[in-house]
Amino acid sequence: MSESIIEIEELNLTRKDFVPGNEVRWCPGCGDYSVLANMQKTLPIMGVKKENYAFISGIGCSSRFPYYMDTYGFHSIHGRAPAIASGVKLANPDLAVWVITGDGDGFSIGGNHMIHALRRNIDMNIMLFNNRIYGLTKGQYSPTSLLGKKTKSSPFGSVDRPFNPSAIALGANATFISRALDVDAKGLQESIKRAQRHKGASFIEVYQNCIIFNDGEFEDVENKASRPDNALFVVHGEPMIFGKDSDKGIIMNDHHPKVVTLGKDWTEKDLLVHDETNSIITNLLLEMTFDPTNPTPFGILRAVEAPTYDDMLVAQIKEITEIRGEGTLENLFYSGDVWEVK
Amino acid sequence: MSESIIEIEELNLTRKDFVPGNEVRWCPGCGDYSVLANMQKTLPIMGVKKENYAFISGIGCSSRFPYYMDTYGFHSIHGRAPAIASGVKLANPDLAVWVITGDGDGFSIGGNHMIHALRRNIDMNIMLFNNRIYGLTKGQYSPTSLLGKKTKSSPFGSVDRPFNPSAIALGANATFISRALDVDAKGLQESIKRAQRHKGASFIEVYQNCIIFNDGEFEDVENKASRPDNALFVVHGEPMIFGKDSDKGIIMNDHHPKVVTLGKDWTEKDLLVHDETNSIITNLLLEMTFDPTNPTPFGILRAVEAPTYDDMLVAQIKEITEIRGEGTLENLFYSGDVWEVK
Amino acid sequence: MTKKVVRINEATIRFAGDSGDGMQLTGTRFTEATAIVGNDLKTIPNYPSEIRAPLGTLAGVSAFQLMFGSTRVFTPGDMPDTLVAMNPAALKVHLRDLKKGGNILANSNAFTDKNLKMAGWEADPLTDGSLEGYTVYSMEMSKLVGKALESSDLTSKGIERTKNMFALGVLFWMYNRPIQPTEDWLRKKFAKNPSIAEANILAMKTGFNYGETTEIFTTSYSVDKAELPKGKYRNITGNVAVAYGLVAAAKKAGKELFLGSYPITPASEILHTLSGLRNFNVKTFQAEDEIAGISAAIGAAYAGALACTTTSGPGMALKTEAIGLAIITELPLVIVNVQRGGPSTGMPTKMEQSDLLQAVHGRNSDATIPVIAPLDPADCFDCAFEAARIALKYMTPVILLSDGYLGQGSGPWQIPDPKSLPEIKVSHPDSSARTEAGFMPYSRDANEARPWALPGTPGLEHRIGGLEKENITGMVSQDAENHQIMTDIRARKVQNIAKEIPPSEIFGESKGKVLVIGWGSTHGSIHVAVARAQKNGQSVSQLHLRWVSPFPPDLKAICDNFDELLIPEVNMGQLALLLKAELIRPIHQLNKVRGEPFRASEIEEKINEILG
Amino acid sequence: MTKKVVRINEATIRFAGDSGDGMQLTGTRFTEATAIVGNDLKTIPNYPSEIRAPLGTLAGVSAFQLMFGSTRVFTPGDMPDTLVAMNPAALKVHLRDLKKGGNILANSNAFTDKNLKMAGWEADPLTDGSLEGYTVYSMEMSKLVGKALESSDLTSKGIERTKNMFALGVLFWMYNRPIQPTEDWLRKKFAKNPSIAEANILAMKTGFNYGETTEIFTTSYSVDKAELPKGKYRNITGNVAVAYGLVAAAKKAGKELFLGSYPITPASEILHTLSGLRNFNVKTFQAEDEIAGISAAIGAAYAGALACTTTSGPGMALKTEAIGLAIITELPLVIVNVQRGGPSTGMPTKMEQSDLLQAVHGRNSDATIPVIAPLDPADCFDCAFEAARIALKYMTPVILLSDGYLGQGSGPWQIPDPKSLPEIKVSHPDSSARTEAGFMPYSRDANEARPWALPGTPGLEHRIGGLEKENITGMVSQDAENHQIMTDIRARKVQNIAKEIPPSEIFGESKGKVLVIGWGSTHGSIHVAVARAQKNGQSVSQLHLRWVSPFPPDLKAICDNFDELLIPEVNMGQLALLLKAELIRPIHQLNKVRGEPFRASEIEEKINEILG
Ligand SMILES: Cc1ncc(C[n+]2csc(CCOP(=O)(O)OP(=O)(O)O)c2C)c(N)n1
Ligand SMILES: Cc1ncc(C[n+]2csc(CCOP(=O)(O)OP(=O)(O)O)c2C)c(N)n1
Ligand code: SF4
Ligand code: SF4
Ligand SMILES: [Mg+2]
Ligand SMILES: [Mg+2]
Repeated sequence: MSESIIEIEELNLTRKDFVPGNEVRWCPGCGDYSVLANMQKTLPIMGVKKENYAFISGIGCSSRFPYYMDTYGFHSIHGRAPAIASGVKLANPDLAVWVITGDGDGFSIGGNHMIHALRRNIDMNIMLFNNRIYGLTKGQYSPTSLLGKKTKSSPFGSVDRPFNPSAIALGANATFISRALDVDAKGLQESIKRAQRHKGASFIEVYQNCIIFNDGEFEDVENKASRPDNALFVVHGEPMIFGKDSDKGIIMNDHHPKVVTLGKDWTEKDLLVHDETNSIITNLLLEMTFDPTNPTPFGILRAVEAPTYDDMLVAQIKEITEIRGEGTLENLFYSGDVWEVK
Repeated sequence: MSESIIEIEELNLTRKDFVPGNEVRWCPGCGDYSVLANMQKTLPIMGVKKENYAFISGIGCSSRFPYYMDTYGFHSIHGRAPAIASGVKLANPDLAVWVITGDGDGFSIGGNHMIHALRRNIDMNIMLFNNRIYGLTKGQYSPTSLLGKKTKSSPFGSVDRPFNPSAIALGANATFISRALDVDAKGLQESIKRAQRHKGASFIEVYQNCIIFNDGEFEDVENKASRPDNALFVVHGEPMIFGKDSDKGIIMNDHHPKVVTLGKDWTEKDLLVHDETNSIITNLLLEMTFDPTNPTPFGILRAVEAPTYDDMLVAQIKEITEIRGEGTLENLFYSGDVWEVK
Repeated sequence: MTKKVVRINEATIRFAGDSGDGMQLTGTRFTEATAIVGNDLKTIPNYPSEIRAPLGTLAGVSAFQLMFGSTRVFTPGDMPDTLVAMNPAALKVHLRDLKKGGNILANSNAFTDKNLKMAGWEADPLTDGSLEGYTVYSMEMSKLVGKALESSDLTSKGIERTKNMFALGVLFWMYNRPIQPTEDWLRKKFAKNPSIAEANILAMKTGFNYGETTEIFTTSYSVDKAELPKGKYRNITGNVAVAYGLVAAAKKAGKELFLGSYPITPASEILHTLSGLRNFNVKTFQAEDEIAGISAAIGAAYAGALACTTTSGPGMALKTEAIGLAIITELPLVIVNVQRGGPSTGMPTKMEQSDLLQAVHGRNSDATIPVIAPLDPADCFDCAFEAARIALKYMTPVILLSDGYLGQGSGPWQIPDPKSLPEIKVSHPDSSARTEAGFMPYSRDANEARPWALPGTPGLEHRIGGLEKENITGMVSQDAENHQIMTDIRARKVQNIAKEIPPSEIFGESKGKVLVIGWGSTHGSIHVAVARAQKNGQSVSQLHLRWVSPFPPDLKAICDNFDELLIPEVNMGQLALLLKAELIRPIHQLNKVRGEPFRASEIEEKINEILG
Repeated sequence: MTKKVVRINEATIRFAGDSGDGMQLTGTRFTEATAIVGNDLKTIPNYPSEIRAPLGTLAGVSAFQLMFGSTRVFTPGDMPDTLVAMNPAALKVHLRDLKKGGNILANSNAFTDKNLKMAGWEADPLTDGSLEGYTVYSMEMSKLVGKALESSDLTSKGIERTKNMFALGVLFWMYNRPIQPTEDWLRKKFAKNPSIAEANILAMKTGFNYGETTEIFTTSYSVDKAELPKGKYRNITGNVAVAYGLVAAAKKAGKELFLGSYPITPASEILHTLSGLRNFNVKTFQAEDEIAGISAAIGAAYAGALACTTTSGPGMALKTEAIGLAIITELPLVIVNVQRGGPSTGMPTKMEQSDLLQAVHGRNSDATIPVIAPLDPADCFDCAFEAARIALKYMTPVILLSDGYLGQGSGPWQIPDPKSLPEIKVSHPDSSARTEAGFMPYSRDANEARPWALPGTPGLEHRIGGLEKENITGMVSQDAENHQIMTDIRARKVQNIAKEIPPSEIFGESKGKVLVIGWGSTHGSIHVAVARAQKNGQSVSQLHLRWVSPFPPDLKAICDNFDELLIPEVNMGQLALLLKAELIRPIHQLNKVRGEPFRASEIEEKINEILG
């Protein structure tokens, strides 16, 4: 999984290769811009030919993404991108397939395709723009909006408990889960790189600010000043440390995560060490998401290896073809009891 | 949560009251029979009037269940029962609403409604008959079928990794998750009782044998002889012990569950104690599901209290009505700028 | 200088500017003021695609049009008399629609080189003579509000934002509308932020005074009160009217209203409106998708609520399977489709009437359903009420086919006296309905409706579902005979509703050369076109269908009295297909799908063509 | 005793028994033997609802019918000549269909008091005289196989199970069919379990010999070879034929075949069949639901596969929205709907032709799509091949409307020479298609098809999607003019396909009194009815539509030559609706929805009624 062992074919691609001529039409200040820019910056160095990228999206502000990438793109219908992408990847396993979706597209109408795509572990990368709102339809609460949220469709506050998308991904047995922040270029690029390299279905949750309908939703972590105290950036094999002065850490306390201050009572050695292959650790991190006493975790939350659906399908075809020989129409047509009329 | 504190109104209901006149049409030997019988046995003692039970199902062998309960019943369309049940409960919060579904109905086509119903925590009880097969359509693999499963639609073995339904439920932030076995009357009744009493969405996963299309799928736990060594029945506040001679237990080892033998090296005190309110514990139990080195957990895996959607909705209506007064058509019609033509 | 006041019968005004320029609000305020003056009117917003396009681009132009008059107004007008253009892009997009000789009110400050270029103007049209033939009022709106608000607390950006109020002020002057209602409204709206309120009021007054005092305006217009039926009125959009109609029906039926819905343009406002009515015994459930929306509604109907679900075309497509369930379980349900342009995502903010065949026949199997279509925004109230009444009386789902033009357009609504609205009788069997043979959930009343037995009723426990059921007993039945019987009953139930349809009103003679038949929102344009034709002495009448399934019983008899039939539709001929099959006679069609309603003149032309 | 052998032209046999009695297998074996003899034939299974009902109940009865003959056979027969009834329930359910004077072969051992009661017989019909008028062969099948297999290794339950083979043996004797093929088949099937194979063979032979030797049978029947066109044949069900047709089209187009599907009765066998063809470059994807099935197929089409999706009515309903996406993105896709009875879950194992309007018009917006319907099981092959060819040539989704009767019924299929199947030319633009202005994904060829540029092609990167696109450039466009242009192109593309339809064949005179028009699986019954009418000297002809959208170009001209038109449909009049609108003339309808195909006699009666 380390970067160095992946050889990058020299393709001489640059960011410009991924920027099409047309205008980007998100609201000025929308968090989507930064994600787009980081995608365009990162893809050229992934060793994948430009024509082999295919971006599949549903419907939503975020789902306009493919129009702004000069790659193959399919802006499909609401919620179905993971299913369409599954067909794309299975029909042509050489493609690097990306799914772009939003909290509404991916977890409201599209929740089922999402969990099935993750379960099957088809080799594709699913990026969820979680702005906790329906942007495109002008501001209704979404399944990730917090309880009590006042929106056009919940003028007195919503009574829907929210999803934690990454937790659903874990429940669906996803092999790769990461979380990034629209304004954090480094984290975004790391997630994009790791996801693109991961064999299997990768899930990236991006916290994204909708400046028009849900501005400030992630203020505590978006804000550079308060971020260090409110965000925990995890790194595989390293202790969970955060804070402006890197003086806070996470321990496991009675099977719950707990924040401690390093120094007198606690040292680094007492802290939990992040293990991206351990589901209990991932679960513990995800439990911190809505918990105000804990920081919000970011980074590669989970990464395990597992056979992919596409590989297994291709292998099965190969195996059966070896055993039975390549089927011909003669074979097929004559496979039943045949008689002749002379 | 303990049984004794719930007062049961004397309704004089018996099992017979829940058995309708028509014939049950499952295959002889189907695991569904036992679940039905235990439901009919348990409901009479729940303190709920017979006419207040409503059973909503989708499509599948298991979804025929409502026809065999002499209660209100709705055998709806494939996968939509949780959504229909949501409407039933919200329209009449006095009803005790049950959703009956299968691994195909509830987790293939219906996966999205399932996770949203659990997320919202609408007070209803969802019972999933997991036979790891599509029974009604005569034996295709389902999203819970194990990898490599040979069926009508996967003659060379399926390449789909399975869901662990209870894990999805956890990912969706369900407030009640239990797992029971068709042949284990006691466990079934316990799950039914606890679910019925739980305020919020309860999820019961029943391992159910389909004698026709997937016979023996759960043989290791269905078989009375091998069950003790392969099944772990968890009880809140008690250590995790299992085995024919109750000599095995579960410890947490490097953030993974591990089986140990009691005696020399290990005593009861070393064992993990089940805590149905702790998601890390639930996650740990669920991780054991497909792991051949660990027993399969059964029992109440999770039970936490949280406000229900239906209660919050009713409360909001009450609150707004108190503040604004009960709306009249006059209020409504005249709420804009009005002018008169004389 | 004294200025002329010219009395006119009607006027059509279009406000156009960047999405951020507040044109919808400006238009709405003008509409309210016009309503209060007592004119009849119709409005229609026109905003671009779903995404906020960059400032100043053609794609970012948002517009609002209204027509008002001293006689009945049936459409928001074809070509505007006056166009407010807040920037070059707005002018570029909308100029082609302006009447020859019409007025252009432009904010010249926005006509910068950059903006001109972005809008595709080679030179500044305000100055290069290319607007010859129009009356151009070029005003430095930005600068003028800047000056007027020099001393306000607002940021310069905030000040710039009030320029729409300036434009509104000018228009108020120009058409002699009162500014007081808007003053009141601003003060109320910005109660927490009085400096914003006052700034906007000042900008508006500045505009008004600008009209009054500067020399560039020589004429203002007055439009007399319309002869509307006596009563109280308010302006209403079709979407709000649908919401109110449903609430009213629920009240009149003594039922709770339950809405299961998923947001989608242009139907979301129904959900928004109903979400705000918690104190009206309204439960709204924002579902995870359209299927869950209708499914929850079906569940609520089963449990005893007046249930409804609202959506637009693609969402309607998703509900297809569940509509079949509502049909076979014979549960009351109102399904609202506010149509938009398609196929697929298509043209989400543009109107189209192209879901008619989907509504009437778009399901697996012979699955008949009543379909009603409102003819203008106010009629949305009546149709929603009627749809609910029929659903409850006949125990059937009913489709209400609105469209984006009706749903987002507005017009005056004569507020009905709640007491005069018909009571809706609903009855639920009680335990006594259980006979020795048990309860019969598929027994039939005089209308062939089955009993609505509610969960919670002791003794009536029964099962329903999507498998075919035996008539009367409701047991699962796969019997051949029974399936035919049930299919026939389901068809007959819908057919029976025809007897609820009052005798059709014909606009014009009941015998003649051409009968123009319409449904839904084409009503207004057809009406205007037919009225003009009649004025010209042509033998043309209009028949409008509110129920498109079943057809009114007198349909054939009426049509038989005309030599030629013409159906204008904003689709490729869907009602025409149904009527050709129904009447077995040729029908002239006028079809277009351009995301916009017909102009009366288009229909007139077609009439002339038919009459030779 | 020497027994009579009577030569007959055709016979109809129905096997009926409990779901566990193996009637489908017995029927299939009889069919294979009959095919090998060289008779023409058609078969149809008839099993109960989706659930395995308890042993011995009416609901648990499963049946299989075939008709075979020495001349062309067009249907599985109306009323059977011979009924095999393995238990009282089977007799109860099927007796009413048996021809007067027909044969009943019953397993008297199953006519126990308990079974009789469960089936609703007051007394034993085999002995109480209630079967007077039929020829009853009451045999102790269970006992006889028990005796014959005394010495086998099988359990008594296993032995009891072979009684269907006994019945088969009797039938083989009775209709002079060879037993060898079934012997071979059993040995192959139970290769791993020879004792089961031998037991079944022995049971069959015991039955055969029982017919030959016992006195209760006096007559056996022979049916000569049919005059079928020369060639190799095999028996095939419509579902398998669809699968083969798609595989063949993929091969001929040099494409991989991709199926995205979700199981549903009665379409699942297509998925099953294709899942077994991994070595044919077939990728099957069992999706989480029907929406995912078609979505994955759309994705695969986008990536370059020959993509298809298969389902039945309720699943088709769910695909509605995605079909719109395939239409607007103009991707090739074959959508197979094996229709069943509805609405909703309805009658899942019963046939109906009632999804026609859903196929042709059941979507939001004007979203036209070609629709083809096979006329018998073998024709499913040709239609699937043709659907794929058209989809690829015109870059459009195509709907293939089969039904449960075709899909699960079978008939002989003349195996085509793979080489004689037409090549399907498919071309993908390469990098050179990029001009200076960029790549134009919505440019048009002579058929107005757009180029199929595949992801992975350098330089042709482009975006498609569900929003309306500008013609030629493929940019998102919400322009009024363009939307009309695109709507027209989409409609024209479908209309253009009419030129692919060969001149319609009329069965009978091309001018006359009555033209009976059909589509889909009614072909056989109509054919038989029309043939009988012609024999009676009546002026009746048959026109069968394979393409129901677009209609064949010569449709109107043909119809003009007949005084009366009659459309029999297993729905409430869906083709009739479309044709009334198309032809603007009255049409006689014959409609029934009883979950079963027409009998030729029903159509004959209607013809007589029309001819007065
Ligand atoms: C079938 C269907 N239903 C509803 C819609 C309307 N719709 C479009 S986008 C959207 C929600 C988008 O939310 P999200 O995915 O969070 O995207 P965002 O705009 O916030 O990036 C909805 C409800 C639609 N286009 N299609
Ligand atoms: C829309 C739709 N798609 C497909 C089907 C066919 N179908 C009925 S039940 C079923 C699967 C049932 O599996 P499960 O829920 O596991 O139930 P089981 O029979 O195993 O109890 C399927 C695919 C259907 N009835 N409706
Ligand atoms: S509405 Fe929100 S999410 Fe959409 S483009 Fe604007 S800021 Fe971004
Ligand atoms: S098929 Fe399986 S699940 Fe269905 S009734 Fe039979 S045994 Fe039970
Ligand atoms: Mg969002
Ligand atoms: Mg199952």
